[in-house]
Amino acid sequence: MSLEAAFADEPAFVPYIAAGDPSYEASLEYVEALARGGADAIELGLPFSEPIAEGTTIQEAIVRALEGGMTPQRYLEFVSEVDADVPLVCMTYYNLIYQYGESDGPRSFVEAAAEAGIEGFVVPDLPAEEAGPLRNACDEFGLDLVFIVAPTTEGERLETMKAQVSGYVYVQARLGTTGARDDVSDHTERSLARIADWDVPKAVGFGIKTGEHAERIVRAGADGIIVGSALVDIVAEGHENGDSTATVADRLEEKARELKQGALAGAAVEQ
Amino acid sequence: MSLEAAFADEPAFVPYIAAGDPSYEASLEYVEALARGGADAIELGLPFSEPIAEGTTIQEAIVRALEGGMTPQRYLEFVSEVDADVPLVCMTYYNLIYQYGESDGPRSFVEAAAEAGIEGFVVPDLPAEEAGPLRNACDEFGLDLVFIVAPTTEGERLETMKAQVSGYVYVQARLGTTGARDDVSDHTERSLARIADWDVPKAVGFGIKTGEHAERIVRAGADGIIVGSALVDIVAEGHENGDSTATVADRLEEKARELKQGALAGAAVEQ
Amino acid sequence: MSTDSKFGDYGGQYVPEALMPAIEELTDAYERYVLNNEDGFMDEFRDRMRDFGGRPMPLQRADQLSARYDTEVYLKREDLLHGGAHKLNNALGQVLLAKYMGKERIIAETGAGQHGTATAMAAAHLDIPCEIYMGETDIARQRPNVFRMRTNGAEVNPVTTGRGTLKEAISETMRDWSRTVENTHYVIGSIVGPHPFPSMVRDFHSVISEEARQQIQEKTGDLPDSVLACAGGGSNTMGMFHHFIDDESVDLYAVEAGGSSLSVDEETGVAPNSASLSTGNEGVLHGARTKILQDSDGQIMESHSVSAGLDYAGVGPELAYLVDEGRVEPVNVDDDSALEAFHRLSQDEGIIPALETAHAFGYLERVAGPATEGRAAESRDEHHDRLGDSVVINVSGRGDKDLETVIEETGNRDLDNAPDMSIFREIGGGML
Amino acid sequence: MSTDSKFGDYGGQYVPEALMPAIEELTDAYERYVLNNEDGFMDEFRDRMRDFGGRPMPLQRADQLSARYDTEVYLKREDLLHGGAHKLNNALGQVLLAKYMGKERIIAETGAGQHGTATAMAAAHLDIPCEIYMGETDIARQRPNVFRMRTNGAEVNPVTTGRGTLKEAISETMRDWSRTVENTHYVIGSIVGPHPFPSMVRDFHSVISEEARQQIQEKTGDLPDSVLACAGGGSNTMGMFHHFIDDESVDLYAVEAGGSSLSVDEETGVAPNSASLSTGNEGVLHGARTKILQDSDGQIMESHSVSAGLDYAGVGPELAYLVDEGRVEPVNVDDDSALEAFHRLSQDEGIIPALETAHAFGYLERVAGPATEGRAAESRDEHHDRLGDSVVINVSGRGDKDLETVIEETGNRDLDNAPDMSIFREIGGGML
Ligand SMILES: Cc1ncc(COP(=O)(O)O)c(C=O)c1O
Ligand SMILES: Cc1ncc(COP(=O)(O)O)c(C=O)c1O
Repeated sequence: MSLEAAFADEPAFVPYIAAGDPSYEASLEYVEALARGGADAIELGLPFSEPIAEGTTIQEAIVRALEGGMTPQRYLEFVSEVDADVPLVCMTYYNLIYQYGESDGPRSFVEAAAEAGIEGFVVPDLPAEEAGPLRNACDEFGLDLVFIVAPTTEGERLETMKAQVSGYVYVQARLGTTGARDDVSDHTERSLARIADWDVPKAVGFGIKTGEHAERIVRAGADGIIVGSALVDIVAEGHENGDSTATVADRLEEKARELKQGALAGAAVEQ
Repeated sequence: MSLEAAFADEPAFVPYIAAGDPSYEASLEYVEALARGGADAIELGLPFSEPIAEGTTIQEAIVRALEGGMTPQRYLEFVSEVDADVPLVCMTYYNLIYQYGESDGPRSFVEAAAEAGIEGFVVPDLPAEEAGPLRNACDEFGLDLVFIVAPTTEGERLETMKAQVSGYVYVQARLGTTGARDDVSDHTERSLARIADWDVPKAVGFGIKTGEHAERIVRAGADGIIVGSALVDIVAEGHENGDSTATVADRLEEKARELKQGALAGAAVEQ
Repeated sequence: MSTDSKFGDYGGQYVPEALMPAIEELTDAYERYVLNNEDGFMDEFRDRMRDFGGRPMPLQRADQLSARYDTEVYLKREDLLHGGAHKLNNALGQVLLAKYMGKERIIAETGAGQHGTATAMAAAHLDIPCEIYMGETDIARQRPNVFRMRTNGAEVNPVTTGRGTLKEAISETMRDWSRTVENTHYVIGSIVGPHPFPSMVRDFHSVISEEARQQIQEKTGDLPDSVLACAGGGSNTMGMFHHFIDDESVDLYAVEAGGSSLSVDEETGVAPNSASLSTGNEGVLHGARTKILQDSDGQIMESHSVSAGLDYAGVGPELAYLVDEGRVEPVNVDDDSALEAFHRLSQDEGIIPALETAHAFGYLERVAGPATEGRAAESRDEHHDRLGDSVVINVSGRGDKDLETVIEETGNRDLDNAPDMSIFREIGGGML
Repeated sequence: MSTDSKFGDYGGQYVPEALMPAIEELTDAYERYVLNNEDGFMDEFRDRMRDFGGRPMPLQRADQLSARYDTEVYLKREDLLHGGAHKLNNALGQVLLAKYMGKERIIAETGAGQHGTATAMAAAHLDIPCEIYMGETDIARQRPNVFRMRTNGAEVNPVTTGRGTLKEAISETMRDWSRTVENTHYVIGSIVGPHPFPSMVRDFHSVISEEARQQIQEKTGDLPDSVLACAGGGSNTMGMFHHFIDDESVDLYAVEAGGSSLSVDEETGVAPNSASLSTGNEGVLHGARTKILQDSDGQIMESHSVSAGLDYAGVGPELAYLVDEGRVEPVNVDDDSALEAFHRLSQDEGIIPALETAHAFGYLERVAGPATEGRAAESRDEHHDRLGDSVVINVSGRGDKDLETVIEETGNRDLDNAPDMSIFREIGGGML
């Protein structure tokens, strides 16, 4: 299924999780649990040692994954092992994409990712101005390239992104790094207005924690919601408490269901 | 007995000891022991808190005396209590002489010292150029003012001293501060030659430790010998070992005898 | 983004989207105030660097080293700058710029604490609140600098993620900035990070070579044959090189930390050195494409050096470019030689250098020093070819901050010229 | 001995006879080289102070303090001199003079270690062996400075007599000198001791006021209304005052250490202060007649101050004279106010001062600061009468050396403006 298709019928629920957190096997089960819970696509983090765009929650997930032995090569194996019928988006930092393979540049990694079953990329430290080579490689192998629009993104920069974006656009709901918050920003509506004429689905992320948040975001006009820290929190807590993988997987599935239902509710009221 | 008279008949032996080291009573006995041992005059230290001209040995004696409660007032009492028929020379630093009594200046102290029985002064940090007021006070009360001639004293400075000195002249046998040494400096002869025409007795000090040293110094032309550290060492050792005052006094008397005999021997050969 | 943001392929602006507006605003301010002296910004900067910082710094002939190496050795004395290192040139420049931009809050990262200290001083001087992010491991081992920052009124925010060192502090500061871009300026500590930082930080430090180039000509009537500076991120380095770049007769040496070894341990992801110019390769770190220490996957390695200020896995993109162009020669000096050079400069010239700085002097010894057991002396001709007849070397900072490290590290090694420190064993007390 | 050796009745040469020739030789050298620039001595001195020391030091307007005190406050930045205090002016001058005199060895005393450090640096720079006498108590509590001296190649001789502090170190150095006068020069650390030291040390430091007098006129077009400096022995003080002495419109304030109290304890012979100008009386100490802290017998008292460099029972004879003449006003500031001023200058101006220096700023706060519980604010007029419209204050040194003391002493007190230091309790580490 293509990325855009994931948003076609109803508001999409797009969870984020770091591959390998806290172990290869556990996170494989978590991905599948999220799919069972209703994920329409999954942003699967490939951990990088300097995740400058992440909040503490996801940063710590990345540390756990790296300590668990996750590497780009293992990640690709992981992706091909995932047993779930949802598109997978690779979320990582540019240096890992750039270094992969014999010669410098993104092409080798994109090729390998496409082969493993990745449908698209989100690269938070790659601005649209520098994205040319990655965009080309994605085009070559039929992958999407998602960009993040921040509340502060304006003018020429918006145009540059619009020209290159595909799959969906990741609308950052507030300033700051990732991390679950208790409030839902009122930036959302304004952010969506600025990109109303883009012809890709608009997924809103940053700080969504509950079904009710999800509902409000969708009601504000989002085509989908992206949820990371609220899920990673569950993984972290399970890890700290020594809970079994199955227990944690169940909690994730349940949380996913809550979020997906919230999103659906948002759409229902709107109609 | 006047100071000059102490040198009249034979080479004089002039010991130094700090009043109050390690206690008032003990040092009173030590002074008397030295007299019994043959001292012709005694330089009696009035302890000052910053004895910049002393070596470690005498500096530590001064610290002991200060800790034992010695003050200028107690010193004068001490002097009047000494039961020995030898002239006493007050060796101290100028600040104590200067501060004594109601009004600044040396007169009050000189008057009180004369009354207590002091015959003269040695003030190592008072150069002849600054000695006017003290010289005047000494004249007024009939006391002597001894100066120290160093191996390096020359020219005009020698003349200034010559004009003011009385009692005896303290010939410093070598550079450095006080302290017993194993060798006898060959500066002695040259130093004595430079002041050959002075009409006061020449007492040589700094580093004399044994009867044999004393003998050689006298043979080199000295009218007397001054011995400090070698005696203070005996006091210090006795103090550290907890020896009785009487024991220490006996040792001092014996050492005094050795030194006096050495001086006499030097004179005997010379004749 | 203008093409000026690049040095060849190096540089650029690899940052989260949320930071881009701040980066653009900063680029604009940089062009207006720094490049075009709008509102007299550069005049005020120079006045304050003179009165508060103590500029100009002297260029001093090193009498003993000149004799030892049979070449004229001149020292550019950045160690005399307020705070004790070149760092203030940049910190004061950026804090002042933040005020011109109407920002109300300063944040910065620090590793060894030198940049944090300089930033805290500049912020106090210009009366603007300041928070410094510092890894908790670094806080524990750099307490004097933590105290200096606190004393200057800065908040010190301990960073507890990861190993609690510089890398984590940078990430944490970027995180703060992306939440607070609207009222906050991030004072980055070297010629690293996204454009315009590498160019702007270099410009603030370029006064070093501006002065030195004039001073050496006044003193010798000529340009030097070579110029040396240590390189961590490379800010003192580019400051010292900038105005000599066009002087083709002048050789430029960037001296990196060779650490304990130049080889890397892929297994543990540790490089026991910080020699990214000599041994690193192209990649993207902390907002810029540059030479970095990374494993074959592209994960950033932990670097190591006895000198905390050189202990960084990246380097400024401009230096990476100049090395590729052949204009700057990257060399390196290991921990032992740096410590030896620390003691040599202290004893022979009466200047206790920062351990960072000592690396530059270690290189001088290596190419021009007398023979040792491990190394034959260069012949006179060879070394004169290498260094020439006159050498300018940047004393980027003073070593007061390194006393404890040096006592400890000297004790662990067998250095020919280490002073006898038994007095510290004989007599008790607070240090060590 | 020329009458120049006296300041009124103060000064002179109260030294053991064995030292007189050295003193005379030195007097002769002082007159030839320093006063008459024979063989270009003063030219070389000034060149080296520029290149090695970093002179001139800036005169900086203190923006925040000027606002706080409603008067123009200018800082003379001796803290930027190599070594971190004014001390090098004198140390380099004397070590250079020793070389001109053909001496082969340098000795000096030190208390807090600042003078010893400066002397060790100067001796290394001029390649002459150096030994520093330091009390063993001081060695234990000033380890960073001991390390700096050792690092510069100086021998540090622990003095074990008495309490093992500055007084004993001076006596021990004089003892060494009287044994070794022929080849050794004794670099005394302040404007104390026998003539020619007080005049000579003042002359080496007078560059401070020479520069400041010109700088303030360049900046304001006028002379300042008052000049402030802390006073221990008084070398930074006379350096700061010298060229203003003839300017009758300029008020001169010497700020002494008030310690914990101005009253003295005759019983124990302890003065819990170091305010010899304010509370001492005439006497003879360490070779000169001057104002000293002594008991009624004339025994020298132990002085006390939170700042080791002011902790001395005497003061330079020239200052004693100028106070008697009414030209210099002696004032004092206690330990608490000095610590408060330390934190204020650090926070408000980004300059961490030496604790000695902080005393001078404490006085500024007292006469011109806002009201506190214990003290009513001066009315504007009164304080303008007192300080005038422009004040120059000497920042005699930087406070890096005092970090441990300040952490400890701040912890013992209840200061309004002390930064929260809980970060030091939360996180372990070497300091404290
Ligand atoms: C004295 C000194 N020199 C050099 C450096 C290295 O930084 P850069 O390479 O940016 O000059 C540091 C960093 O802390 C430093 O403190
Ligand atoms: C920074 C500083 N200021 C002042 C003093 C006091 O000395 P003086 O009164 O001789 O200037 C010292 C002495 O160590 C010092 O280090």
